[in-house]
Amino acid sequence: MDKHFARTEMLPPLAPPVTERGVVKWLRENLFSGPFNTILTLVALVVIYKLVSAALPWWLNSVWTAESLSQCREIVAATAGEGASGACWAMIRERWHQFIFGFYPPDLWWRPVLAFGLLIAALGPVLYSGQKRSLTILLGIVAAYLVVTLSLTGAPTGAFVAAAVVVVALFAAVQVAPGRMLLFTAIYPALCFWLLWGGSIWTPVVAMLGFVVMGVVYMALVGRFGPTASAIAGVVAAVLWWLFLDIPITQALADMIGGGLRSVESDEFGGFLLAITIGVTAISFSLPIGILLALGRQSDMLIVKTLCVGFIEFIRGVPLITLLFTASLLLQYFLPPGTNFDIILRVIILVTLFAAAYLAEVIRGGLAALPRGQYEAADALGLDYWRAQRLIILPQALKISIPAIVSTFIGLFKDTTLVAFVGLMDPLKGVTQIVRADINWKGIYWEPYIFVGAIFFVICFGMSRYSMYLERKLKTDHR
Amino acid sequence: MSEHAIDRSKMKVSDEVAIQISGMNKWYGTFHVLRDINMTVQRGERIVICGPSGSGKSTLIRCINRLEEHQQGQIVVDGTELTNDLKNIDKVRSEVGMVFQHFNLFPHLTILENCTLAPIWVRKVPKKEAEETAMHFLRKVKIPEQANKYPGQLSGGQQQRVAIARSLCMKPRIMLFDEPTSALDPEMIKEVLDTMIQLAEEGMTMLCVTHEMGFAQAVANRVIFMDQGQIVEQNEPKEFFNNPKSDRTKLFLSQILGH
Amino acid sequence: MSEHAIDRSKMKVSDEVAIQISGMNKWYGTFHVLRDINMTVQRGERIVICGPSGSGKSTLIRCINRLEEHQQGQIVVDGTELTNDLKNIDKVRSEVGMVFQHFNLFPHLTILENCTLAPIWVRKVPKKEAEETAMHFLRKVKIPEQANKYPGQLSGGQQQRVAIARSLCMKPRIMLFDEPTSALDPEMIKEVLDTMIQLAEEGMTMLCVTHEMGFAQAVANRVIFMDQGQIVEQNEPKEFFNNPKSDRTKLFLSQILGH
Amino acid sequence: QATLEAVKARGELICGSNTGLTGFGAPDASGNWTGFDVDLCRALAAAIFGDATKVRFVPTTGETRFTALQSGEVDVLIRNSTWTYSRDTELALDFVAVNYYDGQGFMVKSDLGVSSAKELDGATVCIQTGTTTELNLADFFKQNNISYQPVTVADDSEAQRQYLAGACDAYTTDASGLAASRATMPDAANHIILPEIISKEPLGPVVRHGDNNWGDIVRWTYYALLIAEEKGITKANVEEVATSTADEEVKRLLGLSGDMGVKIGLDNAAFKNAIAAVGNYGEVFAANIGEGTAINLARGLNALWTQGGLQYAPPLR
Amino acid sequence: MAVASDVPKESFRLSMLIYDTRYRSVTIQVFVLILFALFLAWLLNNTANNLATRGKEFNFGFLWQRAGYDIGQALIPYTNDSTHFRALLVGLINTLVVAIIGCVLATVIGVVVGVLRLSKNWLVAGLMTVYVEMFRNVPLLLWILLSYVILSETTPQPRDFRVTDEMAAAGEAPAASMILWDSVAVTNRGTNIPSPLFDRGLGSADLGFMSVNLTTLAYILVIAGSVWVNRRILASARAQQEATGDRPVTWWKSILVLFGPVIALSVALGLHLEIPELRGFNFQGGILVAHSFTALVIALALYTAAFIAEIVRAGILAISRGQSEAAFALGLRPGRTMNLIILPQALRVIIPPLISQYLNLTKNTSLGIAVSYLDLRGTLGGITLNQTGRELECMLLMMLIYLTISLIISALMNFYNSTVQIKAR
Ligand SMILES: Nc1ncnc2c1ncn2[C@@H]1O[C@H](COP(=O)(O)OP(=O)(O)OP(=O)(O)O)[C@@H](O)[C@H]1O
Ligand SMILES: Nc1ncnc2c1ncn2[C@@H]1O[C@H](COP(=O)(O)OP(=O)(O)OP(=O)(O)O)[C@@H](O)[C@H]1O
Ligand SMILES: [Mg+2]
Ligand SMILES: [Mg+2]
Repeated sequence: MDKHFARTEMLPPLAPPVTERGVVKWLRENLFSGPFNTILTLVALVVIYKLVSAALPWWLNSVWTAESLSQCREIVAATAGEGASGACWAMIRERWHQFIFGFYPPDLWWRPVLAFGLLIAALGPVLYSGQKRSLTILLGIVAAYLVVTLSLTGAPTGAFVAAAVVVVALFAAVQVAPGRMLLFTAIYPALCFWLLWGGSIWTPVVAMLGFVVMGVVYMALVGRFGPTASAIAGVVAAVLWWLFLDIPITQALADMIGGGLRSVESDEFGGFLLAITIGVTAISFSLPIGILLALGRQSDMLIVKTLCVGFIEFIRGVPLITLLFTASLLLQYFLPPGTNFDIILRVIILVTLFAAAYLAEVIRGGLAALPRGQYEAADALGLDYWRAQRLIILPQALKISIPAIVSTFIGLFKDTTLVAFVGLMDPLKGVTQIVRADINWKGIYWEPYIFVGAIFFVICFGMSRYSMYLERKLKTDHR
Repeated sequence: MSEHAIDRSKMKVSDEVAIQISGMNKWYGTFHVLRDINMTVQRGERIVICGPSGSGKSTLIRCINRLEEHQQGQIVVDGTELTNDLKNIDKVRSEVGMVFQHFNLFPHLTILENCTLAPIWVRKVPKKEAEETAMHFLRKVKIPEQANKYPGQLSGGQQQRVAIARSLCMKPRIMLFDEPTSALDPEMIKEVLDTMIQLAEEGMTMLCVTHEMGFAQAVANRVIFMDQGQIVEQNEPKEFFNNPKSDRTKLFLSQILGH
Repeated sequence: MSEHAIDRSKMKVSDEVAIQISGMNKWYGTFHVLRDINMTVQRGERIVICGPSGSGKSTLIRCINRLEEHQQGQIVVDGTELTNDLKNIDKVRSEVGMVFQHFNLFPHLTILENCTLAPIWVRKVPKKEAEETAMHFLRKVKIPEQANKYPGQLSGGQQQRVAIARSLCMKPRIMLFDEPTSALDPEMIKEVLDTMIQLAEEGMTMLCVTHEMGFAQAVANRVIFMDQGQIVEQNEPKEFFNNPKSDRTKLFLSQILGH
Repeated sequence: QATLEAVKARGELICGSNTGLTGFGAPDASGNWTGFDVDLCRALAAAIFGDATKVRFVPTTGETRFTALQSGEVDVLIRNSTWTYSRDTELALDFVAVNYYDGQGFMVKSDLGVSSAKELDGATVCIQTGTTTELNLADFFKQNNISYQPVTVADDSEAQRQYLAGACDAYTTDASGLAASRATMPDAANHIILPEIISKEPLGPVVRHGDNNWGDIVRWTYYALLIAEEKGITKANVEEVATSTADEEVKRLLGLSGDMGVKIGLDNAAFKNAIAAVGNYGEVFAANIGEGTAINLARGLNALWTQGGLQYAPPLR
Repeated sequence: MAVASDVPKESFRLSMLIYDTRYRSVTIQVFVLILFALFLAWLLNNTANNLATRGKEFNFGFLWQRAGYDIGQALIPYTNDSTHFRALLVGLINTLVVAIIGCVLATVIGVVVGVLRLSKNWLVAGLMTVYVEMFRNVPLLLWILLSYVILSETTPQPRDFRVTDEMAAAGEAPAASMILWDSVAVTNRGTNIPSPLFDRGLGSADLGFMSVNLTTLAYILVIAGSVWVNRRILASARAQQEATGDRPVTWWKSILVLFGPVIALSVALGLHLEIPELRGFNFQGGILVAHSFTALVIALALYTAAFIAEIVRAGILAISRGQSEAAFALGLRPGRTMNLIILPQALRVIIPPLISQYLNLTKNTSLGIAVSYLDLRGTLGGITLNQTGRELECMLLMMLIYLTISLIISALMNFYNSTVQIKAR
């Protein structure tokens, strides 16, 4: 080609040569590019073959209906020949509800199911603040979920009506003022508590009134004494309310105007219901504590900072299991003589503290990611520390931290299995153990593990994927 | 600069003292960043501060609304001395508006929310009223139609104008500007300067760190030149540019006007 | 462009062939990115490649030192054909220097270490000697005083000059540039172009993807215009700019010189 | 506060139970707890409230059981806990009775060719941790000057799995547990329980130290079941006996004469209710762990004293 | 020009405690401190009251009583006559052993998996993804239980190794055989590995408070010496490279120096292996590694490795493609590029999260409870607590020990981290 060259006719694109096309190329590039890769491929194939050939017959010989393990074994022997092994899923058929609900009364299953559905609705405003479309879709999903699960668990008509009312109200709220949905999120904990444990409606209402008292006291004093002092006064007032007024008022109200759900004791909780209850409660209560700890850790007040760092490092430095043992063995040493409350509650308290320490670190990351300019602009506008935190800093920091909070939650949720060691009925070890204590199922090993493991996988994998999606969305989101 | 001739009718300087700084010194650790600053700003004055990078201009301006603490001397803003007393600080900050180089808008709030936040929470203005005020100022900076967008959706020049509007919503008596145009593309600088000129025309007391000498000549009634933490020279713009006294000023002007 | 007049005395083109590409085709998957490329580069030639975005300029240049693999045709560099033979690839790579758009300096090594790394580990030059060479080239690109800093501490223009020095330390016979100035601020572009002109003056064989038409006119002895993976036109710069033959070239030039 | 009052105020009894031990206490598919220990809890609830369902079971582990009792989390612990000196004294607990006389034994596969525990030199032995078992085991091997390799396991079903898989040569636990395990094995005949019983394991209900009245209630409810067996009173015939009996002790037991129940703060019909709820000791034994059940334990030491066993109730008067 | 009048120096007022920036933080801190002290006092008071009502006292004397139980895996001399304190030490060592081996294994697996996940090989990358997702999304407890069951269900019983006379006569092979040249036996009770024995061991020196095994000491010294010499060799090689450009071949020297002296010492001391042998019920001789240990290590390592793999992958991905391209363009080979360019940069990204994984693993060793591995929790927090009924003392002590371990690990790793970071910038 000479130095002066001008093309008159453009060349059309050509298809690549055979080696660059189709299956051959795919194989060559993805499996056999070079000797090392070929070896890897072969090794991988051998591994897959070994795994499949070891496990496949067992899966293929699965038995779905039997009364006991020995019957399972007989059926396997009859169909697949003597000495063959097979899975005995009949156990799951008979006992699945204990893995899911523990000993929760079957006629009340609709309550946790409803609480769980509303949880998703309550999470909506946190995940999609103010996004009408997403919130509407979410409510649609919740409604569909509730219709299906409520009818599956045989909920009474009242439950359907209540659920419908709540969902429709939320739907209306979303259309009119999406921000208002946060109100539902705020009252959800009380609602959830009431649905799960039942009892008088006044228990959660009066407990929530404590927060109202806190707010009222704060509002009344803030003008005169400034935010810090009035916040403290508010907290003190609320604590006094809970300590001294809560029970008598509840009692009085319950006597005057009854109404409530059948109460369910904590020890009837078990399986995934227990795991989710502990996980969700702990993570939601740990969020405010975690925020305070993170702010404390960022503070330039030495003592406050030291206390926060000390607390965080202590909790993060010891295994969760020792904290659980603390809940079951030591807490009663630390509390006034005679106090004695539910083991689940004690476990939740310790797990909450545990989660709070981890969340504090997560939120600290979010705080650190904010540019200094945001603090300065808030200062320059005359916002005080707490207002600046509440209006400017935390909304942004929390949004950045959502993916990390979700992974903390996943870790926590997996860790709820450890409550088995203090005698609670977690799905993995607790329920499995009582199932195996049944003479019919004594000696069954793999099936409950696989069943529980699969459910854990679905939940955790789903959540981690979702948080990755969220992370990507937040990154590109121009807001 | 601005297309229309600048209207100086309202740009009157009163006798009242807006800012009084005397014998002020500040250190960062052992580094003496501001040295014996003495300065009086009358109400209605428009002062431009210039000087080489690192000379302490930003620090000085940030001391005035106590984003930085000074260690010696006195700063009195609108009759309130800046001491450790939080009440005084709050008072001064609500009198003084500030515009930053990097806008520092709140990205999670809409433009309107950005503007109403401080009036509502600090001045306790009813939301409706705050929104009306905000729209008024947004109209003034010529972007009322963006009120419901988020800062991320605006160009730099628009963002800076929102930042100015946000400050104005607090109805400050003094405005501080810290290089408001230096993070902007050339086309956008003009929009922002126009807004500032408009402010000046309405008689706002302004302290402005900037290297836009055109702006200084057009609206300032005093130019302060700083170097190494000291006020080296101050004068009327005409005198300052045409007849600088100090060698350092001459050097600086030759560099900055050179290209 | 450069302040001093360009010295063309050493910029002679020899008869020796430095790079010979014939009938070369490349696909990304099914996308035919380079189509029937034929090109001969003589030793001492300075070739500028231009063309719209996505036309395959980067791909072409990266094929020459085998950062990308071609699927058809021949590329012979300095008498060595590029095949799958690792030895040939090593040989070619040690003859050919490359400068990237984003500098790609090694952030964990000092400037000096960046420059001596390859000579020491590839050319097996004693460390001392390598450092001397490195300092020589750093002086040439006018930043010997930065030798012990880390890349992160330098401005973009300085980093790109280090990247050029780093390539030169391998004493390459051919230099490839892939838009070396497009990630730089305007003031810095000049520093880098000056360095490149200096290289050209010393007779280095250069292939340069760039949109700096001033540079092309000043030093190139051939401009190649690519579009849709093909060489559409090539000519001497003067002819190319004043008298483009193909319609596409005309369109492209009108766009690029328009502003 | 007295435990009885607390229990009455609460309206139900909280009974510390096992986290699942075949035959002694475990919930079934519908969540109802059944078992030998569980029935005693129910009898107690029946004695206090006249309603055997007013009882809640709190599963406790080896580590948490005594703390749960001490802290008042449970009212009484009925979960095969061995009565030992240090537990009785140092832990401030009271063992009020022995509802099952047990002893630690060994189970081996018959083809191991071992007929005495003393031949187990060098053997691997599976034990559960957190019990008295490991102390007894250590003492036994030391006394006989032979060595062993302990394999500690977390719970009974795990131990059984290990043993069946051959991961240990011998499995040691309370003889009742061994029998229960053996009964559920597919090849029960191939396993033998060695003759040595190396410890005394009196298992019984535990209450907090200091509340003697509560201890009396638990103790005498249990004895009531024993006396019922002695006197031939069963769940089925208790009403009938009540109308027809002439035996003074039976009358006292069933609340027909005297005020036995009232004396300990209960109803006079308390013991009758207990018997009516679960039956007498023999019935409870037979229904849960006795011969004829899958666990198939002989009465052995737990036979009434009249039949050569150790179960002996003091006179109810 | 109007001059502001001098503001008079104000005297101290009470409101300044809240409104003056100088005093405000002090006020708050004092307040917080008082609250904290009150809280602490409340806790201590409750504890004292509770202890009193239960007739217990806070006293660590029980640690010096006879423990009375046996521990299957004791790396320091221990019998059931030893004290509870010694049992604690045995447990602590067991914890540390699991943690250390687990960390090493997890790192190795994690790095390999992380790199393989980036492989162009679709099959391998896919397998690794499945592995990582499986392990990350299922509770660790399940993996521990599963690996324990797998280990004991898929391995042969000791008696399967037995060759009876009849079998010998018939020429039949036993059902199972030892591996690695008949030196290691994997049974369903554990893995029997050979133990080193010395004909001419150096014995041990008694230093009064503790005794030192001289043989071990000799090995430590020799190995330390070899490592030191090897470093000298590498340094001189580097010096030579700097001087002449040519790097001398050192690998054979290194091997010689690293292994020669150790082998020589072994020969001198008459090292031989005691191969486990089937005698009686079990393999005798050698060292028995119990399955509870192996299962715990495997599960911990695999679980943590899944997290480490993600960290490694992210670390490598964080290094832009441009870096390796630039290195290639300079003529560096892929191996060198990895060593000189990619790894030093990736390490900076990888190490901080790696530290927290090591911490997690160490804390997770406490899940050995699921397979009754007698670690610190199993001894001090398990059997000792159970036998003595001293939950307050045992739990506090246990938390204190775990906390100390955690703090030491994070301090060490942070130190290492800071050295890496300083080198880079
Ligand atoms: N937070 C700080 N800590 C320590 N030194 C600081 C701090 N902020 C600024 N400095 C130093 O104080 C000096 C003055 O800084 P200042 O930002 O006021 O300069 P400037 O005149 O605004 O410069 P520029 O034109 O670059 O904005 C500089 O030398 C700077 O390095
Ligand atoms: N690794 C790749 N895989 C698939 N397609 C690619 C890859 N790299 C480049 N391409 C495509 O090949 C075409 C040519 O890319 P190339 O980078 O060579 O263009 P260019 O002329 O250098 O453009 P620019 O001026 O934007 O740098 C483009 O359409 C691009 O999208
Ligand atoms: Mg500045
Ligand atoms: Mg390109």
